[in-house]
Amino acid sequence: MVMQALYDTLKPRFLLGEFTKQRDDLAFITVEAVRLHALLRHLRDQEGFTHLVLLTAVDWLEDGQFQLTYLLNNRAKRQDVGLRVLIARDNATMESIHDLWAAAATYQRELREMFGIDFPDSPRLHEDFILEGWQDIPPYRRDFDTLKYAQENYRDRPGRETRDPAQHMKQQLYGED
Amino acid sequence: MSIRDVLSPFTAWKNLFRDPVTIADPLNERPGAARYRGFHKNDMDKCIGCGTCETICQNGAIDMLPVSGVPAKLGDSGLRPRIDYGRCCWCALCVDVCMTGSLTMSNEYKWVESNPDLFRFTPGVDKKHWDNAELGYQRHAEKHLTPGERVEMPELEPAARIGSFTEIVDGYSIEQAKLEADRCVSCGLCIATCPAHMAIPDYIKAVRDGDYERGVQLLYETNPFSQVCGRVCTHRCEDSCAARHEGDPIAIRWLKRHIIDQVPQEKVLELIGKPAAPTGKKVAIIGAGPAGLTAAFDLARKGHAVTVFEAQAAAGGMTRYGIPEYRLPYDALDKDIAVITAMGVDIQYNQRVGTDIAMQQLQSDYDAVMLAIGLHQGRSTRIPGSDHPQVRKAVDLLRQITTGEKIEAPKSMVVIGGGNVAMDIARSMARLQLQQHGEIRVTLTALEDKAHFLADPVEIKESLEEQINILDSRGPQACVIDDSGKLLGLKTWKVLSIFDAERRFAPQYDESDEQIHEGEMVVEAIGQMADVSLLGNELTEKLEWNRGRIQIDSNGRTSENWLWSAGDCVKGPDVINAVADGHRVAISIDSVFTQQEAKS
Amino acid sequence: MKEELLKRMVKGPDGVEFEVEPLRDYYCEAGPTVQTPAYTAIIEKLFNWARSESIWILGFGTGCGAIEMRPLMTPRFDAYRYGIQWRPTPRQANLFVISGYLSTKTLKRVIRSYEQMQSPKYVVGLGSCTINGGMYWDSYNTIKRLDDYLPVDLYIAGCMPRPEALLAGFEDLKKLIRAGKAEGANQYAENFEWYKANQKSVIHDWDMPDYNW
Amino acid sequence: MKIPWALLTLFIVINYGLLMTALVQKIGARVGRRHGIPIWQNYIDLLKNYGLRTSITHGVMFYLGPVFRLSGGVGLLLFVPSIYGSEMFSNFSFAGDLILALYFVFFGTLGMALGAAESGHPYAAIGITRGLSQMTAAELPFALAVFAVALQYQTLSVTDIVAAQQGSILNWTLFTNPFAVAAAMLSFLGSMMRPPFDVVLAPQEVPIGPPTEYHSSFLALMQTNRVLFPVAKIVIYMNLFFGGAANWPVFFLKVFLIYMVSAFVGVVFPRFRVEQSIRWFLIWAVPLGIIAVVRV
Amino acid sequence: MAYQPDRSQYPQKKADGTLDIDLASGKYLKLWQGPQHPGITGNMAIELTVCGDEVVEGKTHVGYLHRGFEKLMERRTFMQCFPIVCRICVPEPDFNEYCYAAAVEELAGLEVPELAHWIRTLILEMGRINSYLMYLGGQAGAFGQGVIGQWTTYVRDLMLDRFEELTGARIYHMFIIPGGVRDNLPEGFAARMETTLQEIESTLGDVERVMFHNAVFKKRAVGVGIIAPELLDSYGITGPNARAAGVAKDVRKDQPYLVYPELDFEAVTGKDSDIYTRADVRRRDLLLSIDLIRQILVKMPKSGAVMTKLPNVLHWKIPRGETYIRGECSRGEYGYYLVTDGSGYPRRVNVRGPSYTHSIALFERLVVNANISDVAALLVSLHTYPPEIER
Repeated sequence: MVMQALYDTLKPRFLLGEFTKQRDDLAFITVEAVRLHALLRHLRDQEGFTHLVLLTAVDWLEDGQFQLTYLLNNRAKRQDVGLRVLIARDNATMESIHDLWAAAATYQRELREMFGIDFPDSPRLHEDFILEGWQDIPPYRRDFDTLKYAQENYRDRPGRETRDPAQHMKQQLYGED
Repeated sequence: MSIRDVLSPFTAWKNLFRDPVTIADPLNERPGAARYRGFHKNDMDKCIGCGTCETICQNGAIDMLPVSGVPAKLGDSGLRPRIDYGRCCWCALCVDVCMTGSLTMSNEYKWVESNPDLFRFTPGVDKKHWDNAELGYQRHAEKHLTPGERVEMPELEPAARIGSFTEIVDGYSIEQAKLEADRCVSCGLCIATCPAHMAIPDYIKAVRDGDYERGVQLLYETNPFSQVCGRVCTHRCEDSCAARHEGDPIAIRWLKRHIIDQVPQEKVLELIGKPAAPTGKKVAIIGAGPAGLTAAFDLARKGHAVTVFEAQAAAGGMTRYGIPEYRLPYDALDKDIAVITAMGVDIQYNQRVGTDIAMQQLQSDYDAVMLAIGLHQGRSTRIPGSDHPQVRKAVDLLRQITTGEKIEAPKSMVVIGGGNVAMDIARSMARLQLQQHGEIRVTLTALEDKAHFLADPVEIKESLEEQINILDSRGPQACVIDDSGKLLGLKTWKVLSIFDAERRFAPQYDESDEQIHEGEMVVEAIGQMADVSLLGNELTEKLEWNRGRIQIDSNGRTSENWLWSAGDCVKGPDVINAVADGHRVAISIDSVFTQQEAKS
Repeated sequence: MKEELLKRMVKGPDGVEFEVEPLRDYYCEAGPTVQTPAYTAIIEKLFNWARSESIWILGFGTGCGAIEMRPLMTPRFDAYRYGIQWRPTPRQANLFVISGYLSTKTLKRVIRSYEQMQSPKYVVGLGSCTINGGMYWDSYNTIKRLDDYLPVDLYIAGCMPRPEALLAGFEDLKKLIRAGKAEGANQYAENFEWYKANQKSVIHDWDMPDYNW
Repeated sequence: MKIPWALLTLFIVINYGLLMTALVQKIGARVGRRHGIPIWQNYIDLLKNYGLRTSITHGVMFYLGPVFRLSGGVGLLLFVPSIYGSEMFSNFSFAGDLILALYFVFFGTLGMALGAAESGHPYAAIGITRGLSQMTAAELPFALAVFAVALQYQTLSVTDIVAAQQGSILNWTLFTNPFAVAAAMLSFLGSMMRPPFDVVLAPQEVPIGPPTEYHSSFLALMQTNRVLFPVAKIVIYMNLFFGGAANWPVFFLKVFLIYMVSAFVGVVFPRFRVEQSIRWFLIWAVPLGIIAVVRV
Repeated sequence: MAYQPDRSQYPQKKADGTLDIDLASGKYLKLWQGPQHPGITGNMAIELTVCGDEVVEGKTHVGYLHRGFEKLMERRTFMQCFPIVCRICVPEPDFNEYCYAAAVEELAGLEVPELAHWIRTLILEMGRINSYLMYLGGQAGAFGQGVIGQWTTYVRDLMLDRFEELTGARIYHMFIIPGGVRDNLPEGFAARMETTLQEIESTLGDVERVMFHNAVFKKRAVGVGIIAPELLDSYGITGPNARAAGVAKDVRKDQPYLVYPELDFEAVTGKDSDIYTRADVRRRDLLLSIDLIRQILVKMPKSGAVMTKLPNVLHWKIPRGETYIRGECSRGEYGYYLVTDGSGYPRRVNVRGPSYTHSIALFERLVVNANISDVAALLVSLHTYPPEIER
């Protein structure tokens, strides 16, 4: 209920999108990318959401979009709010928030490496973070096939084979294939 | 900094005077805990090779491989899991999901090798020193990862159904069907068991996904009698279902029916599509039963001109004339047949080959002839008095019920036989008794004991619910007829054994245990045979025979190269077998045609 | 290649400019050689016994399995009493315990550390991951077969192997060493080209010399 | 005729050192509630390291480092009498041997510095700078104590100093000049490479300092020195402060007990940072040394 | 007379905020600690630029343990993800199991039996004890006091025995399964647990005497590595690192989960926010966990179902949704962000390990101007477990 009230107050000012109540203490709100920074600042400074819990991305490949999720926590009121920002998947770029939370720079480094999302001006953004000498498309994107990559790059130990029970039975019992 | 901070650390030296806590012999002193997830064990007798462990293993650590000495048989694929310890993470999901509880873990955990290829082994087959370990991880007593109980099929209460021939079973709702389909582990043990090799796991998946149109397509790939088989199939697939071992088998038959129930007839026709362009080949099929019509359907779709000759006034064969309406309503059957005729199959009713049209003529007029005449003659017990007019054959009675002839139900009656036909006639007559006399007095005597009844357990359960008096291990000895020639009942002896040491039919009786079962009518339901008189003497002489049935090769072709035969008349009674036969013959005929084309 | 590894001119603290070529200047240029037993059989036997009874493990926890090394070296299992100790530097270590999966990034460091160890040296692979990829068989960042990249003397099954299993493995390793069968270093030298090719095929930014000793 | 006896001393001391250090390790392990290495483990390690097949060199000084270090140890041992009153085991002691001994204490470390620097490893470089600075700070109170003792007994001959302490246990410098002994013992703690003064080796910081690059027979040489050098050093302490030893059993016992002092402190404390330990020596040990000198 | 280093040689800041470090000048030394380095907690590396004994710049390098869990989970079914999640954090794997299971249960709408909640809490507290014991050994070890590690590893091993009899494994327990837990407590578990707890308490007494009342330890740890309270929000600091700064940030109290509302406790805090205080907060938190375990064993129901009925896990689909589940692990706030799209596989899983912010952004800030000797201890005092950073 409290979350709903917060949403209703902020909605006209920040033109908020869809509101999803997940639990009493957790709700997700869709926000336009251009309004995010102001909203985050407002939530941090005015509403007590001082703790950036995490920043991550979801690849909606079918829709051609990345969803960035900024999860904030208000410890005093025991509430969490997740801000969903949908940005275009091609040449994905987003405003950096390292000026609001120093720790965000690390998240943004990871997102650049794992999803290929650019955060201009974020510190040390283009240094290798987790990977080293990665040449393929960013691995957390949905169109990257990890199994295929593993099979092409790392040899399996030979000698493995398996049979499908149904096929094997047909063959054994009826001589069919 | 206080003096305490300087001195207090020296208290550590007290340990100098305590014994070390080191384990003296860590290699031998430390067996794994009772629940320890150590190396795998597999009980070869329990394992059915369903491969569910392989499916759930997120590491791709399990391969299903054939093992010498374990042949494939119904309900056991003959494969056994081989585990790659270069992949395993000892999460024991394979143990938790195992359908039979055969796969377990020991509490052994030490295994060192120089050669990494040795870390693949088949538990239970490759002998390991932990095979007999008593401790180790077992599945929790309540099986959690797959539901074990079947979704109850809604059906009429005995009181409501006994009065009429209304269909008993309602069919699943979509919710129920989804829940039931969810239980399937898609192992595919059922596929080989099904004579028609229906793609059972795939169409169950279609139910799960709610994609009924794909379901119908899958059904028609292997079986044009979905309405029929969805109701009265002998469902041997369910006997080999992996879920059977720790709960109820999946209700495969009901799910099949559910699929066809969900799709309207027109949509079904649309999904099947149009037959191929005419090839100019003509095929005659004798008998419009499941075997004949299946072949007709397949051949018609390939573009051959098919004519079916049916002696009765309606198509369906035994499914219509042998199965009571409360199990298989006629309109359901008609739907199946309508799909088949929509493919361009021409069914000539009331055309008895041999009488109305000669066999030789078919041979000369058509490029191929298929004989699928079914088993429509009842066998007799040949006991004294069995020639009495009130001693009837079950198949004849059932046919009369279907055709709508008026039957005087006797006040009391005895049925001889323990198969499905016996149950069918007993239950049908019970309904008539109730309608005509207001009470049921049917006694059923079977040679077999309860544990070995040939009839479907559901049939027996429902018969009992419908007040049929079922007596097991009773051997019929004579029909008791009084001096006035009136049938009084049946005399039976207690059966001691049915087969001799060589498994030949040679019943032994306890003559002291004699009973007389009261009945104004005795119905023999001990088996059927084919009426092959239509062949004529010349053809009968030319054909090769095998124990009273026409000899056919694996494709259903007889020794005469223009004549094929299929269904009950060559394989014994079973709908799904007949369907499978029909497919086989259709393929064979079609390939012969193709060869002929190629030659010319 | 990283900037600091490129050939370049640098200016020293004293103001003199000079050229450095790190990969040539700082590293050895000779390939590995097969080291045959140098002494008579009886001395070699004595040395093998000493090698087997004094196993120094390199303190490099490459993966999960490293967590079971701590109980091993502490009171409960006290591997010291079996002549097993740990060393913080590869120069002094004889045994490299690859404790599970290796990401390509770690593999690079592992190769360097391994090559800096002195012969005879031994490698023990812990758990499924070193045998055939383990639970990371479909990961884009971990190798599957350790023996493609380094000669491995022993594998211990488990995910991860318990300290007791490790001790059992070390006992087996001692037997191998005593029997003179733990010649991984020579195997590495003999098939050096093959190992290097395998290593370079998965380490995409190969910015180190081929010879790291 | 001295050389065979000196070699015998060396042989006895090395063997004793191998066993005693293992024993002290075992005692330390007991505080950690375990058994620890077998008592003969040091022999096996030594044998193994000599038996390794390959070794890498970083230059001439890298070779010479361990050699210098060992010669420092051997020299220290051989220029100080081991057994008081024994002609055979008085080694090459002479009138001014105390000065020479002080020089040898430092000699090994300097050699090590050259070798470690040659190895090119940054940790070795950091380790050796730490080592030298700490060593300097730790030697200062020792030098003061030695100075005090020399003043007290008016001689620079170790043999004479031992002789002066004979007769009664109360004649030991320990009781005649406790401040000098205290200063020297604090310095002793600092020179034994045990906590709280082991920042030189500190595996968690600069693994493992100067010997980082050493291996195979180089390491074996250093191991030999590591069992020899402390014993040699303790012999000086024993001779200067604890009445020397008149026979081998007393020698073994006293060396062991003095060695145990460092273990007794070392097992239970963490280590100081280098500037903390330097300050500690300056604040606690040096004033004691000065008092000792002043009192004499 | 505090030591004042000579800062005249220090590098200047460039226009973009980075330091102008010219290595060739010989003023600075680049030092790598790790990944093969005993002072590093696990397999990670720190790249230090030092000027004399003092660090002018430090960079954390991670990724040596990256296996791509979040990617791998996208191609595993919901049940297949269950064995893999615990591998994300080796020393305290149970939080992964709990957070993942709770997230799946929430999105799938499953109710977990009461008893399972109690057993889950028990396991999480047992895991916390293990984690803290490892930390205490590590913290003392980083200062060169090896004996503490010997003791704590021994009692941790006793706790692993309890884990083994309860869950069937020592390290990767794989016991908190979506839907509940795998089994009830074994017979006589509470009594054996009590013996273990007493042994741990007695060892902790020794640890207090030898490690905390230790002049040298205090000299090294007091006043070193101070986290200013105003950094907490900016750097996402949680857990004991925050509590040592005087902020009672504890998810168990702030947003209680499982059966914590029924347990009687207060969050442990300190005030000086240096290495010593952080170690002390963890030691007292450990004692709290012992107390909580005693409470749990008394208050929990003795029998009942441990798992709810699951659908067939081989093709388990969960409707579209997203959620975040958090718990208070020994290092701070541990959380799982799970997104489902109606298929049989998670759309996205994101793991929030507390070390992610502690050991990168925060550490890189704290390490500047630290003495080389203190780097390892500082890193340990933030309680870093690298695998949860890179996953």
